[in-house]
Amino acid sequence: TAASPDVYDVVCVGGGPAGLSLLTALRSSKATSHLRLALIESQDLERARTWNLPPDQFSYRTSSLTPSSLSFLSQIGAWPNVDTSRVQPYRHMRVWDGLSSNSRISFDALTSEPPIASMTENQNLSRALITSLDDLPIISLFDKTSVADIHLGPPLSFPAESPTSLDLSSYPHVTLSSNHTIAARLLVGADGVNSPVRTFAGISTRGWDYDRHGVVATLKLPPGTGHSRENPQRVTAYQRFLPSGPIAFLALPGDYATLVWTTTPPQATRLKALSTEDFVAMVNAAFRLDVVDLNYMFTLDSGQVDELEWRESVHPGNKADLGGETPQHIASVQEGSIASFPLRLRHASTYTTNRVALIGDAAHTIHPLAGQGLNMGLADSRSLASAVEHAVLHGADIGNEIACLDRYNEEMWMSNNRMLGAVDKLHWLYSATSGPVVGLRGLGLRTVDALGPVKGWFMRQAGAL
Amino acid sequence: LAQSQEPANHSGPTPTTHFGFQTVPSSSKQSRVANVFTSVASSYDTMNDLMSLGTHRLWKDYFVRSINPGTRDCEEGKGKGQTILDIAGGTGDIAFRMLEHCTVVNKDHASKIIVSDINPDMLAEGKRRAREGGHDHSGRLSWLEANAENLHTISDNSIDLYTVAFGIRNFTSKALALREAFRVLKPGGVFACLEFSKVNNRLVEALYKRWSFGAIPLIGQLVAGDRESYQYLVESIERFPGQEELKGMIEEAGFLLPGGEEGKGWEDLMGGIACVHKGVKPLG
Amino acid sequence: SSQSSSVNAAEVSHFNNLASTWWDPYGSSRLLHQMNPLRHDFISSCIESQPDPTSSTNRRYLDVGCGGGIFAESAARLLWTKSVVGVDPSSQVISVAKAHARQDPLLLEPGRLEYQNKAVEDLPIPRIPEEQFDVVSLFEVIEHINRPAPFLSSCLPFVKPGGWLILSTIARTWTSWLTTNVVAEEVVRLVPRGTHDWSKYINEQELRRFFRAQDGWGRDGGLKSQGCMYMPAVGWRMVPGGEKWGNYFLGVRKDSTRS
Amino acid sequence: KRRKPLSKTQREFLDRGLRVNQAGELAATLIYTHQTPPITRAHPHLRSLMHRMYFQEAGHFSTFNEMLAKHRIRPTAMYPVWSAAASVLGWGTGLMGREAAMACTEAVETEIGGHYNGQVRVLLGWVKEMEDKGEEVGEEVRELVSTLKRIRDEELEHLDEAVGEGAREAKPYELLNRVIRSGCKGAIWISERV
Amino acid sequence: MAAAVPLLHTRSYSLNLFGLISRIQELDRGLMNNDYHKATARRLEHEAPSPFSPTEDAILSAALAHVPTHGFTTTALTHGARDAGYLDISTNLFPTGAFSIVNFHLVTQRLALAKHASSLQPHADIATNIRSLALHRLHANKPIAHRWQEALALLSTARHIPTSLRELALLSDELLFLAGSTTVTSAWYTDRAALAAIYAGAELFMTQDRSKGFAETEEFLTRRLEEGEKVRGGLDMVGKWVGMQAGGLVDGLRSKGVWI
Amino acid sequence: SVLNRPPPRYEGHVPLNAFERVTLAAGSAVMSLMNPRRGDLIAALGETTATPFFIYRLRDAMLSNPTGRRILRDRPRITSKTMSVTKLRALPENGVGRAYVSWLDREGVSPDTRNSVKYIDDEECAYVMQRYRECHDFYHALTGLPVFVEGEVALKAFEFANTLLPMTGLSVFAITRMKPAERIRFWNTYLPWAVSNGLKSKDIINVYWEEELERDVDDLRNELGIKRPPDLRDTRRSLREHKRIAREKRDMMGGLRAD
Repeated sequence: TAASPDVYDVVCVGGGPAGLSLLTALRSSKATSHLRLALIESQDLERARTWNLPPDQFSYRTSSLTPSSLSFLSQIGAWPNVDTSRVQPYRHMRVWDGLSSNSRISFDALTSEPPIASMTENQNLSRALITSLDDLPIISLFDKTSVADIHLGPPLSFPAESPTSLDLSSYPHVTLSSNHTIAARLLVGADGVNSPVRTFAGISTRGWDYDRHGVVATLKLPPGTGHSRENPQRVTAYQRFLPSGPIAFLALPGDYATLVWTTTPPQATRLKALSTEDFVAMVNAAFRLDVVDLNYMFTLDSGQVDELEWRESVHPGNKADLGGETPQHIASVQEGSIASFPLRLRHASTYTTNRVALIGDAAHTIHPLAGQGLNMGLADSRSLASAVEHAVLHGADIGNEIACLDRYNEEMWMSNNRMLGAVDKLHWLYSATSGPVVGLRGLGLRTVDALGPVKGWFMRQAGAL
Repeated sequence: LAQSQEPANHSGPTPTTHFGFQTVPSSSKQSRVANVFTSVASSYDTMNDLMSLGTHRLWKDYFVRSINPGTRDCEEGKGKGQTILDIAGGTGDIAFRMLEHCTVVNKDHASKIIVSDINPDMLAEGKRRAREGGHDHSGRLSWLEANAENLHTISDNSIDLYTVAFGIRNFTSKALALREAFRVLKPGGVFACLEFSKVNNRLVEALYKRWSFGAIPLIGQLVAGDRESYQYLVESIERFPGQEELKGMIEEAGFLLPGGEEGKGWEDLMGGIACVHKGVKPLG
Repeated sequence: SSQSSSVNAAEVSHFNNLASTWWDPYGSSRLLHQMNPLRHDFISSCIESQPDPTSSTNRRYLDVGCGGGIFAESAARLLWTKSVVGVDPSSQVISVAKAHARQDPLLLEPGRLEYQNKAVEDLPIPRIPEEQFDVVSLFEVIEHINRPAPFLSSCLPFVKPGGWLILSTIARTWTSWLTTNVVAEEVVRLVPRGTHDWSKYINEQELRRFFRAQDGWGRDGGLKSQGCMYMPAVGWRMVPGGEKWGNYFLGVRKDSTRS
Repeated sequence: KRRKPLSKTQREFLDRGLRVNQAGELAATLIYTHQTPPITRAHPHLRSLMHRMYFQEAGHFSTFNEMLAKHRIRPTAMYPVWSAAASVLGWGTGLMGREAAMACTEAVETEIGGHYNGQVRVLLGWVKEMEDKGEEVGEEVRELVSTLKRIRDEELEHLDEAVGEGAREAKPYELLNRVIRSGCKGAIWISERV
Repeated sequence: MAAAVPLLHTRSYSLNLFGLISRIQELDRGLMNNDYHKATARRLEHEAPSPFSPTEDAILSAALAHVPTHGFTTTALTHGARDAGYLDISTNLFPTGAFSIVNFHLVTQRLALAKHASSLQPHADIATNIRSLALHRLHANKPIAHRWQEALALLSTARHIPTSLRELALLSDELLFLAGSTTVTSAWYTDRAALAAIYAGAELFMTQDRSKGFAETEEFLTRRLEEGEKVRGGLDMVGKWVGMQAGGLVDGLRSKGVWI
Repeated sequence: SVLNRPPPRYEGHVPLNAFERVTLAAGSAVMSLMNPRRGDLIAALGETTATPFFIYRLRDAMLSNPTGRRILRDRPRITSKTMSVTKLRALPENGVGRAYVSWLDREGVSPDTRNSVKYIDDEECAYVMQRYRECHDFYHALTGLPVFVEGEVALKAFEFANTLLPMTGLSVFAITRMKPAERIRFWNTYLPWAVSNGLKSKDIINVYWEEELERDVDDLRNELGIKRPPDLRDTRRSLREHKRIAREKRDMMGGLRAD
């Protein structure tokens, strides 16, 4: 047979948080630390390793890490490497319906409980994971290399003829852009939405594209109004449901915050074309004014600032952000931090086939309104790592479905599907504008807000991931 | 126009043609046909009722209505009326209907109808009915004894409408009659013929054949006391060419066939017991 | 290629069918695959209950009646395994085991995993402790043996003093008859018909009596047993007291020579 | 040489033929789509075979779709019925195991292969007839014949692969074969008319 | 008049689905032996003759010119025959009488669509093409719009229903074909049925339309086409959503190891 | 509650609770039906019924239109002071201002006869209602409908179709006070005109009347998409004329037949 390529136990394609956390988890657990691991990443990991921004600048790519994600990250020893001065936990959340202002829901974590979630920059997390990988025993790192082709090994000659020759016909062989080929006992696809690993495995996906774009930006608050310094207890996240999609204000350390505004593509392009003052006015208006004013302001090329002032003068009531019902006034936007990305819903029909497993965005893509994208990816890695550990402890072949991968698929697929479905239905529910629907959902929101235990269950569901 | 032979066999020295199921010399066909009609003239209507199960009146009404003779609302003397030639219309059934249609429906008092038949008795019967029925009031009806295959008294391109109802099957040479019709008709003129024909639904055909060959000669004998003529009439229908063939002959005579997107060129009545063939003389 | 001409297609497809019954995830050995982790747990619980420094690392396994090598392969991959020997009288099954072992480079390391197409009676009796085994396993074997007693005694010499003889089988009760014969073979057709013969099932007390009769075996806690049951959609679970009516594991330890 | 357009009967034959082919390929694609998950889960080594067969069928299906669109032919009115039937057949035989799935493929491919064979023969008849009369054979007819030939060969290739994978060992082989083949014949007959 | 148009003597275009399906063979034959269709089909190399003979063409087009004054009646036909140099009696060339003028108008306008198709913007999307083609076809009705209800009456008589349905189906097929639609799935049927209904509705609305330049008809057509698009999008979405839920259930069971 | 009312939001604001609002609405509806002259009752009816949804809809209609927003921002008021009658008379013949002032003269009404808004809670909505009320006479000028009952009801129907304020809809019940001939004319011509024009035309609330004074009325009408209804005054005059002639003729004829 041809010179057999070097065989790795786990080959992870994609160096995003999901992939890195999986390898770190495998490396940090005693039972699996001996496995030969390989990471293939097209970007330059060195740049990610040496990423750092001054305290007054934040990247707009952020995620809200739930308590279970934090416990996983600390369990695999990555959390200590995170620069916690750039992480902002929040204990309160205000969510309300743009079309019926009196239907609101507020989540409050007691001081004794862990914070609802912690806003972290993705690059801060990646850097932590990479540095924690560096301290652990060697991993074959193939960064700045992309996957040229994935194919199964050479077919098996009839068994009786050459009993002892190695038969890698079931092993996926990954040919890299540096045309070096490696075989994987278990090929993990953490390579994003249109993942080559998933295509190789022939796993179909289901879902659709929302006709929506997520506009993200780093916002600057007037000096001193950020809560994080004096009383971190009062840090609050805000989310308002507009017919075009929810707009979320998530606090960052100091007088900063990050914006996630889901809106229709034309409105997204309009926002990005505005001057910074008008953009800030639009963000402030989106949290305060009626939808009819907002739609009108979207038709203007400029002059949103003056419209906002006038409308606020007419309704002094909703200027009261002191009570914490609406987010603080935004002063300005960090230079060059406005970006947008299309939103979609995708779910792979299965996470595993023989010797292949999918985690993170390769397995599922979700609407950001619940901020669960990264958390689900980390949960996947945790579950897959424990499945591999269990298999190694019981001498099973970690690429075999029935012995190892079925545990991962069984544990994660259905619960992920439920979360995807719930968030999708919330999106459709809140994009309706007809009177009765708005009334009903307002009623629903208020009842859930009033019933403590039900609200607790929702928080746990969101937090558990 | 070369004198085209009767399509029948060319063997023997004298051209023969068929008379019902017998083959007879062509020359004698005309006289034999004349005898049949003289004997039948008086009970002509009963004969037709029997042959068409009583519906020939409806067919004739439909036939005239579908032709719609007469120019629309042209008062006397102002608009130019139409000259209509009704061949083999001895008893005047078609002529009276057309006259009434012109005056009542189209309010056309100018059109004139020439009723022609080869058989003087049938013409006499027609004139009698015209007088008694009060049809002939403004002298627009004229009677002409002539042979359809040779209408020498009528000049070329002079007739607007040439109708023949239940007559064409008795002509010795249909092609000749057709060419003659083409000659007399004005360009744009219409040749219309109503005739018994082939039933296209096999089941109905079987029934109809039993009725015509079995019952009709018998009733003929009872009612009109003349079995042979009825036998001939029934046989002549059987012998008469089908719709397709007749259409071909009309086309060959130079007529344009109506059809448009229905594309047939003729209209079946009651599943093909009888059918209406039409042709329009082209301008060219 | 040249080999295929000499081997007719029928033989290849027969071999593939047999291999798939052992190794395909939804083949007829699916239940055995799902039970395999529990076997390792039982072995570890036996060894840990009798702390014996010698056999904690580079352990030697002898799998009697290894079949397609489901247990043998997994034992060979364990970190603390030195070597595994799998024996089975049926040559075809051994060839399936060998063919499958070729799919894992780890198992091809010299000395780690070895299959022998022999009955245990024909194996040479080890003379020195190095040739003996720390663990001798008889998983789902004994219920297919016509005369279990002599078979068991022929296995005893292979156990190193202080080593364990581990077996799993099914108790001869009406519940086991119902589950293994009726449901598994007839109704659900999960296992091919005729694999189990209920009359050859052995109860746990009979085995206990046999081993107590052996001298030098199972003293001071060296005899353990543990029931287990398959629950659909959940898999195999240890069921305390389950040895009385269903599947169960039984481990017996050879007394270490009094030093 | 003068090129004569296709006669009316020839064109009617072509329209019916291409409509049936599209319906057949639709069914084949859906059978493979629904057979693949259960089969590849139980027999991982069959994945590459199943995918290759699927991609070839998908290729045929898109070729016929283009032809239908180009020659302005009406797809069969039974389209939703055939897709439902094919999906159920694919899924059912997939669940019944490898042999049953391969037996189903064998039955369908024999039927479709035979059908293409008939069409190719008729077209070759036309070509010969045209050449006898000294007319120049239209480029489209030649291209159609070669496509049909290629597709027929690929279908027969699937057939052999299915037999190789144990189609004949399916438990109710005779029953499965007869039911599926008569089903295909009926579907072809109906698709020609509706 | 934004209030609903009273569909009193609606043309029998309200296609009952069964009627349409049983007309499929007829449509098929229509597609086949409709000479014009052969002309557009790429397969054929030469221009096919128009379905009307020169005489019929002359008389009917002359009759069509008289329709604004005399309406779709035999009088118009007679005047047409006279203009074409024929006699009043020559109208016997048309067994269906006044209906043949209606049919002539429908067929010739449908033929004329192909010429207009060349003036469509090259890569506009299908929806805009359909809209401009349908509008072009509606504007062809302008001279006789106030008489079109008579034509509708003729078209909905029992004798002519098959021809009118076939003609509408051919028109809908022509519109979609020229607009560049190449769907050959079951959507082929639903698209054509929907477009036929929308076009018939717009044509009927036009007979009521008193606005300048038939602006209201244009609006009506655009609104209906948009609604059609929305409904189609909505149905696709519902289909996908149901597929997602069903798929989720099956994949969920499979992930739990159930053999499904 | 009734005793300690919340503080007024703007001067003249009388906050009502839900029960008071309903009873006031019902009372004023009945009373104004009985005596349409009671302008204040009609005003109260308008305000109390507009609150839950309709006035917000109207305000949103203004907010989504550039001129509407300018009106809300500048908050112009139409009073005799701001709209000097003498200046209006000097305007060009067919201009809006001229039509308005000739309207005032013909109906003998002055811009100040409008009551101020009291029962709407939101301050901006109160202004919207005030604006609607003050522009009412301009609508008369725009549509040319006279002030007596028939003209007023036709205009109210038009306003209802355009602004959807319930009071304008309710006042259509005033047809009970109309003579049968008038009622028939209303049903056949004026109601269909009002509904179609009201629905199809732009929002009349968004017209900045103060800036349109010089503009030609017909030009404005076309821009808004309103077609002028048949002039009610002339039709009534010609009808009366007609009846008179008929009566004279009858008398004259009567004489003749006597002999």
